[in-house]
Amino acid sequence: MDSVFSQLCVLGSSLALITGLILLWRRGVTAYISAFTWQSRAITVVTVVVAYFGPDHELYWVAGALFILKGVVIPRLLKQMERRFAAERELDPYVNTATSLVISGLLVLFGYAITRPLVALSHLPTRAGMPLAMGLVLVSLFVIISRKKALTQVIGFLMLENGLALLAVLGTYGIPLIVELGVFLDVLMGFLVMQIFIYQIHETFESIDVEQLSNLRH
Amino acid sequence: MIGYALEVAQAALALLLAPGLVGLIRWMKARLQNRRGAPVLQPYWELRKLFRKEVIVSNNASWLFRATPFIVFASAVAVTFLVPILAVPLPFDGIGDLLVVVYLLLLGTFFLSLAGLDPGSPFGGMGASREMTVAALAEPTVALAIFALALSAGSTNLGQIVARTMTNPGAALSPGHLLAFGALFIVTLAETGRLPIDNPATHLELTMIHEAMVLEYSGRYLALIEWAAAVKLLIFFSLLGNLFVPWGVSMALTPATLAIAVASLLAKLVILAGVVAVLETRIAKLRLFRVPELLSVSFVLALLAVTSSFLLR
Amino acid sequence: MAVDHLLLAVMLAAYPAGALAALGVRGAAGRGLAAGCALAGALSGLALGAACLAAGRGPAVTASFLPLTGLALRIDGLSAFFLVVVGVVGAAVAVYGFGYSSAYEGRYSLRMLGAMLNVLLLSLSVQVIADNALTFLMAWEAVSLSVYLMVLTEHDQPGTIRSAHWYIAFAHAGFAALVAMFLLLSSGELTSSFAAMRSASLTPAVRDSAFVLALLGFGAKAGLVPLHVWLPMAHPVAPSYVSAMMSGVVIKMGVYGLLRVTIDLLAGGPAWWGGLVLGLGTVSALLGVLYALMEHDLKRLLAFHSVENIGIIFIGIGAGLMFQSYGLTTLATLGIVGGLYHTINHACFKGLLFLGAGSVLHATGTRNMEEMGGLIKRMPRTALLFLVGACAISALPPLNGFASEWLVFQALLGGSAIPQPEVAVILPIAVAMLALASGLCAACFVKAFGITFLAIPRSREALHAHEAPLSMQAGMVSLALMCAALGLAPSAVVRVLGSALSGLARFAPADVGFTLGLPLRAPGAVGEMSPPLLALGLLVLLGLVPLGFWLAGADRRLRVGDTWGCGRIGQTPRMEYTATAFAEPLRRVFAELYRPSRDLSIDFHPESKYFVQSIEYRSEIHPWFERVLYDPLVHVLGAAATWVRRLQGGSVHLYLVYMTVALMALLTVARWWR
Amino acid sequence: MLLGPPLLAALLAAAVKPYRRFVGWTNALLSLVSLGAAVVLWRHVLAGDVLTSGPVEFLRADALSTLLALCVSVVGGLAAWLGPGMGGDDGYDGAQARRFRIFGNLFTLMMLFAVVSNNVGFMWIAIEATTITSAMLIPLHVTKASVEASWKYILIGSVGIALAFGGTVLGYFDFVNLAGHREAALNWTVLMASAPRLHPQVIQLAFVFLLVGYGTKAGLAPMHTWLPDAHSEAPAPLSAMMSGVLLAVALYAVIRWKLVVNAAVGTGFTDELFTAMGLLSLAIGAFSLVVQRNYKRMLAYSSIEHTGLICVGLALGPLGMFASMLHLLNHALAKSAIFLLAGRVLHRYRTTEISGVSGLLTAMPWTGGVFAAGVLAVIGLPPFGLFISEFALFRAGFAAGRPWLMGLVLALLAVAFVSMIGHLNRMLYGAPAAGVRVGEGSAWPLVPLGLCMAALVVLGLTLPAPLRALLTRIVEIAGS
Repeated sequence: MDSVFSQLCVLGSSLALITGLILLWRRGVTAYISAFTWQSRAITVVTVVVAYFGPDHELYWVAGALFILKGVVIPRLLKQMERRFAAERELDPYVNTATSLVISGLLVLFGYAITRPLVALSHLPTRAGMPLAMGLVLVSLFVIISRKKALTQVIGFLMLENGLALLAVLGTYGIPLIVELGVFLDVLMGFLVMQIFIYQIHETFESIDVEQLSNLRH
Repeated sequence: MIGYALEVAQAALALLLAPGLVGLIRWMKARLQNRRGAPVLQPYWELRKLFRKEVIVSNNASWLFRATPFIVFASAVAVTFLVPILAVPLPFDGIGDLLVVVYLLLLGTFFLSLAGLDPGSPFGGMGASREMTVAALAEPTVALAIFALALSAGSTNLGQIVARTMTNPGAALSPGHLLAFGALFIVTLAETGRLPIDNPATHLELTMIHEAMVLEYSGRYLALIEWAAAVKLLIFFSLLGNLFVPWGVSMALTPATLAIAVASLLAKLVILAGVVAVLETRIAKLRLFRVPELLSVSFVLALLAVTSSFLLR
Repeated sequence: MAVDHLLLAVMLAAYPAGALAALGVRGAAGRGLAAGCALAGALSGLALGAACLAAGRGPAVTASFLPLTGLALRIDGLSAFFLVVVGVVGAAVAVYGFGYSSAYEGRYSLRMLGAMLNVLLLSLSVQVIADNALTFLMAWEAVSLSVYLMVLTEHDQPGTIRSAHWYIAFAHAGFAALVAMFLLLSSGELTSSFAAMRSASLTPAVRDSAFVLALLGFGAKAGLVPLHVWLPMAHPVAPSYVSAMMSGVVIKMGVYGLLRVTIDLLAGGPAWWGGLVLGLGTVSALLGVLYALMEHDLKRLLAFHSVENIGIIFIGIGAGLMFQSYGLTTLATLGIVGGLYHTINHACFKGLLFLGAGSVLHATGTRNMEEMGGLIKRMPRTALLFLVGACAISALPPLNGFASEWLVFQALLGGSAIPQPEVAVILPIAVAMLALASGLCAACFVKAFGITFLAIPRSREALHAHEAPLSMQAGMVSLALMCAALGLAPSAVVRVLGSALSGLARFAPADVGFTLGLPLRAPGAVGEMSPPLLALGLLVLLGLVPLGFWLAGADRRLRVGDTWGCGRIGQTPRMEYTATAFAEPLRRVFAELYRPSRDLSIDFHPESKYFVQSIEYRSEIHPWFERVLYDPLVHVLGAAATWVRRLQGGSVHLYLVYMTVALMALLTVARWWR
Repeated sequence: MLLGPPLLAALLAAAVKPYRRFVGWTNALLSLVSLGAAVVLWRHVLAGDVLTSGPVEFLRADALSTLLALCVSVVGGLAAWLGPGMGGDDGYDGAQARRFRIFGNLFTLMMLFAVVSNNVGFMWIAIEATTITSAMLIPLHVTKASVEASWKYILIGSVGIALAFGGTVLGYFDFVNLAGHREAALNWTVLMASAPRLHPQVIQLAFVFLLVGYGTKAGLAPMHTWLPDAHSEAPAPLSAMMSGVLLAVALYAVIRWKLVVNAAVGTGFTDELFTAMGLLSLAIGAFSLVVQRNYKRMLAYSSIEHTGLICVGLALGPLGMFASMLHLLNHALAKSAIFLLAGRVLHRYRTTEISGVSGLLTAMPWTGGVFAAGVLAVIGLPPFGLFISEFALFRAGFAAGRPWLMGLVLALLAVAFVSMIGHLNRMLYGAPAAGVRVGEGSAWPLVPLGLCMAALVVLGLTLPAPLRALLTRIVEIAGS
C-alpha cells in the first residue's frame, strides 16, 4: 500500500524533474510552456495522490487551486506572451545544451546529498521524492541563470515555485491551507507583475533579451 | 662680596684682553709668514679709531640694525660673567650653565644675522645665511661636548665641571676628555670665524662669512661688534683652557692663587693662540660646502667622546 | 569646590551660547557675540584650570547625559594643566578672531566659523576633563569635525578641500585606533570609565597593543612623523587664528592623550615604550625643522615647525617613560615636566607666530615670503611681536622656549645614570639631534623674520601693507606676554607642573621650591640656571654700553645713506637675498634627504650664446612620506575598490550566479557543520 | 489601527480617479494615525503585555515587532508627507501620483503586516508582497534604466524570496516530523516553544535557505546586487522606504528565524553565518563607496554597509543585539531622510552624478545643510545617533572578546567614512553648475526632515528611557 503510494510520488516527482530538464534541451518557447504545463499537472497529480493516501482532505483544495492556477491560468497567459514574442527563441544560451544537462545532473546529485538528513529524518512514505523536488529547485535556478530571454527566466521561476510546492507536499503533506492560498495569490501577483515588466522591456528595448539589461553597473 | 668683585674683575679682564688676543694671533701669523706684522696692540688702536668715526646706516635698515650691536656686545659680555676665567666657584655660577653660555652666544649670532639681512644688501644675506648654517651645524657637536663633560662631572654647571676635574686629575686625560677637546676646538674655529671655516683677514670675497654679515656696519657699531667677536674668541679659548686643563684656576680666593690664575690664563691663551696661528698658516680655507664635512668630523669626535666616557664610567 | 563647579558650569554654558549666537545673529554683532562667549568660556576654563592646579584636585562630575555610559568629567592635575593651555590660547584667539574674521564678511560663512570655534573650544575643554571612554571619544570626534569645517572655510581657494580631506582622514583613522585602544583597556567592562581602566589587570600583550594603538591614534593627531603629512597641508589653508588654535592646542591633544593613557591608565610600561616615543620624537624634531627650512610659504613653514616642536615634546615624554621604567622617578618627572612645559610654551609662541603670520596675510594677502619684506616699517608692532615669538621658538634665553628645552636637555643628560649600552647610544644621539634641531630652528627663523619683515618690500602688496587692527594686536600681545612670563618664572611653572603630575600614578612631585633660579637635583643631573637674573643682567649691560659711550664721549654722529653695493647706485628688491637663496647652503648639505628636483633652462640671445636672455631655475622638494608610505596605501585601496566594482557587472545572470553559489556554499557548510 | 490607515489610503487612492490632491493629504494624515498606533503598541509593550489578535493569534506584536513597526510607520509617514501629489511642482503627474499612493500604501501595509504577523508563513507572504508592490513603483518614470532596475529587482527578489519559502517549508517539515500537523503550527511562538527539540541539521539547512532568501531582500552580500540599481532608479520616497525600512523588515524575518535556530542548535552556527555575511557586506559596501560617481548609488552602498554592520552586531550576543537594534532605528531615520533630500537635489540638478552636483550649499542652502548633516550622521559622527550605536556595537564586540573582528570592522568603516566625506565635499562646495537655479525652493518639506535630524541628535546625546526599555525587552526576547 505505502509502497504504491511512494512509487506514485517518486514517479510524479521524477516526471516534474524531467519536464524541468526539457527546458535545457529544447529551444522554443512553446516547448517550455507545455513543459511547464505538464509539470504543474504532474505536481497536481502528486498532490491528489498524497491527499488520497494521506489522507489529508485539505490537500484536495490545494490541488484544485494548483491546477487552476498553474495548470490553466498561467499557461494561458504565457501563451499570450508567446504569441507576442514568438520570434524570440532561446538561440544561444550562456551554457550549451550538453553542458547544461551535465551540470543539472550534478545539481540533482547535490540535491540528493543535501536532502540526505531530511530523508533520514522523515518517516513519511513520500520522503523518497524530496530529493527530486530539491533537484528541481536547483535545476530551475540553473535555468534562470543560463537562459537569456526574460520569458524563459519567468518560466524558470515558476518551475522553481513548483519545485518548492512539491517539496512542501512531499515533505509535510502541505503547509496549512490558508497559507498555501496566500502563497498562490502571491505567485499569481508576482507573475502578473513580471508579465507587465516583460511588456515594458519589450517596449523600451524592442526585445525581451535580458542580456541587454546590463547598463546599470558599479 | 669678594666673589662679586671677582666677577666684575674677570669680566673687565676679558674685555681688556680680548682685542689683544686677536692682535696676538695676527702678529704670530705674520711672524710665521716672515712678515713683520702689526703690533699686538693694533686692535686697540683700531677700536679707538672706530669709536671716533661717524656711523653710516643704510636707508633700508630698521631699528633692529641699530639695536643689534648692543645686543651682541651685551650677550658676549654677559657670558664673561658666567665662564670661569680666573676662579671657581663664582656667585653667578648658578645663573647660567654651559647650555646657557652656548645659547647666549647663539642669541648674538641670531641678531647679527638679522642685522645682516636688514639693509637688504646681497652680501649681508649671504653672510647671514652662511653664518646660521655653520652655527646650526656646530650645535650638535657643542651639545655632545657638553654631554661628555657633564657625564664626568655630573653637572652642566661650569664651576662643578672645573672643580670635579681638578679633584681627580685622571679624568683630564681620559679619552673622553681628549676627544671632547678636539671636537670643541674645531667648533671654536667654526664659531669664531677662523680658518679653515672663515677667513678673518679678508674683506669682500665671496667666500667670507662673518665679514660679509657686518659689511654694512661702521663707526662705533662696528667697534662694538668687532670687540664682541674678540670677546667671544677669548671666551672659547678660556673654555678650552679651563674646562679641560683646569690647573691654575683659583679655587681659594687668595691673592696668590689669583695671581697664579691670571698667569696660567695668559699662558693658556698664548698657547692656544699659537696653535691657531700655526693652523692658519699651514692650512688653506675650505670651500664653503666642505665645511659641513669638517663639522661632521667634529661631531663624530664628540660622539666617540660621549660613548667612551659612558662605557669607561 | 563650589567655585570650581561654578566655573565649570560657566565654561560649559558659554561655548554653546556662543555657538548658538553665531548661528543666530548675523553680521558684526554675531561675530562679537561669538567672540565674547568664546572669550568668557576660555577665561573661565583658564580660571578653573588654575584653581584646580593650585588646589591640586578638581571637581568630578558624572551625569547620565550621554547614552550607554553617561557623561563623566573629572579634573586632576593633568586635565587642569591642559585646561589652562586651552584657555590661554583660546582667549587670545577669540579676541584676535573678532578682528580677523571681519575680512570674511560676505565672502565666507561667518556663522559656521564662529559656531565652530565655540564648538571646538567646548569639545577641547571636555576632552581634557573626560573621565570615560565615550565622553573622550565623542569630544575627540567633535574636535575633528569642528576643525574640519573651519579648515573648509576658504573652500574656494585651491587645495583647501583636498587638505581638509587629508586632515579628516587622518583624524578619523586615529579615532578608529583610539576606539580599539580604549575598548581593549576597558576589557569588556561596560562603563569603560577611566577608573575601571586604571584598576584593570591586563596581559602584557594587551598592554603593548593598547600602547601601540594609542601611539598611532595620538601620534596622528599630534602630527608625529610619519603621521604628520596632513599637518602642513591643513594648517596653512585654515583661517590664521584657526591655524593658531590647531597648532597651539589641537595637536596638543595628542600629547594629552598619550600621557593620560601611558602614565595614568597604563601606569607606565617597559623601556621600549619610552624608547619608541623618544625615537619618533627625535625623528619628528629633525625632519620637521629640515622641511620647514625649505618652505617659503610662511604658514607652511610654521606648520612644519609644529612637527618639530611636537617632536621635542615627545622627546621629553619618551625620556620620562624610559626613566620611569628604570625606576628613576625624579628623572622621569623631570622629562615629562619638560615635555609639558614645552607644550604650553609651544602653545604660546606658535599661537603668537600664527597670529602674526595671519596679520601679515591680512595685510599683504599673500603667504609667500618671497613677495614680502620691509614690513617692519609698515607694521612695526606685528613685527616686534613676531620677533618675540621667533626668539622664543629659537630657544633664545631668557624666553620660554629656552627654559623648556633646557629642562629636556637636563633630563637627557641625567639619563646617563642608566647603565645600559643601548641607552648609551640613544641618549647622546637624541641630545645631538635636539641641539641640531634647535640650531636649524634658529636659522629658519632668521630666514622667516628677515625675509618677511626686513629690508625692502618685494611686491606692491608688501609696499602698501598696513598695521593690523587693535583686536588682533591685543590677541598677539597677550600671547607675547605669556611667552615672557613663562620664560622668566620657570621655577614656579615647574613646581606647578610637578604637582600636576604628582596626582598620577607613581610620580614624585618635582622638588623645585620657588627661587629666582631653576635648581635641579636629580640623580645624575645637577644643573642650575636663572632666566630672570639672566634677563636682568642683559638689561643692565644693554643700559651700560650706551652709558659707557656717553662717558667716553664717543662720536654720536649718524648719517643715513644708500646700502653699499660695490659702487652701484640705487638698490632694487631684485638685488635682495631671497628665502630660497638663504636656505640654499642647508639644502645642499642635506641634499641626500631632500633629493630636490632641479631644472635649469637658459635661453641664449639669438646672435651669440654668450649673451643670456633669460635664465629659469626651478627646484622643488617633495617630502618622501607621501611617496613612500601613503601612495602605496592609496593605490592598494584603489585597486581593491576597482576590483569590488567589477562585481557589480550589470548582468542579472551574474547576480543570480552569486546568489546560487552563496546558497550552495552555505548549504554545504550547514550540511557538514560539526 | 496600525494596519488600517495605509489600507484605507490605498483604497481611497484606487477609488479616486483621476488623482486629486486631497488624497495625498488624507494619506499623510492617516500615516500619522498609524504612527500613533505604533506608539500605542510601544506603550503596551513597555507595560509588559504582548498584543495578540485574530484567530490562533496570528497577529502578535512584541517588542521587536514594535520597534520595526515604529520605524516603518515613521518612514512611511515621511514618504507620505513628502511623496508625489502633495501639490507644487514635484515632477510627477497625476497618474504617477495615484500609482504611488496606491502601491506605496500597500507597500507600507505589507511591511507592517510582516512585522506584526505571528505566522511565519504570512510573514513570508507579506514580504513577497512587498517585493511586488515596491517593484511596481520603481519605473514610475519609465526609462531604460528604471525598467532594467525593476526587472533585476523583481527577478532576484522573487527568486530569493522563493528560496526563503523553501526554508520556511523545511522548517515546517522539521516541525511536522516532530509534532505532527497542528493548528497554527507555523506560528512563531509555537515554533519557539518546540524549537529546542528540532532536528539540528535540518533546521540548519532550513536556515541557510531563509538567510539567503530574506538576505536577498535585506541587501546582504553577495545577494545585494539588485539594491544599488533599484535604489538609484526608484523615486526618492520609495528609495527612502526601501533603504530605510524594507531592509530592516527583511532582517527582521531573518532574526525571527535566527532565534528559532539558536534555540535549536545554539548560537554558534547562526552567529558564524551572520558574521561572515555581515563582514562581506561591510567590505563590499565600503569599497564600492571609494570610487563612486553617483550619489544615489553611494547612499545605496552605504545602506549595504550598514546592513552588514547590523548583521555583525547581531552575532555579538545580547549587547550586540541591543546595539544593532539601536543602529537599525538610527539608520532608518537618517537614511530615509537623506534619500528624500537626494530626491530634492536630483529634482534641481537633473543628474545623479556626483560630478554634476556642485555648490549645493550655494544653490540650496537649507537642503544642502540638512543633506550634509545627514551624511555626517550616516558616517557616524557625533552628535548623531549612529555614533552612539556604532560605539555600542564595538563595545559589544570587544566585550564578546572578538577584537580582531572589531578591528576589521573599524578599518572598513574608516574606509567608508573617508570616501563618503570626500564625495560630500565635492557636492557641497564649488560653484553651482550652469543652468541650475539658485535659491531654496519650497522649504516646508524640509521641516519633517529637519525633525529627523533633530531626533538623531537627541538619540546621539541621550537614550530616552522608553526606548531603552524597548530595546532591553528585545534583548530579553533574544535571550529567552
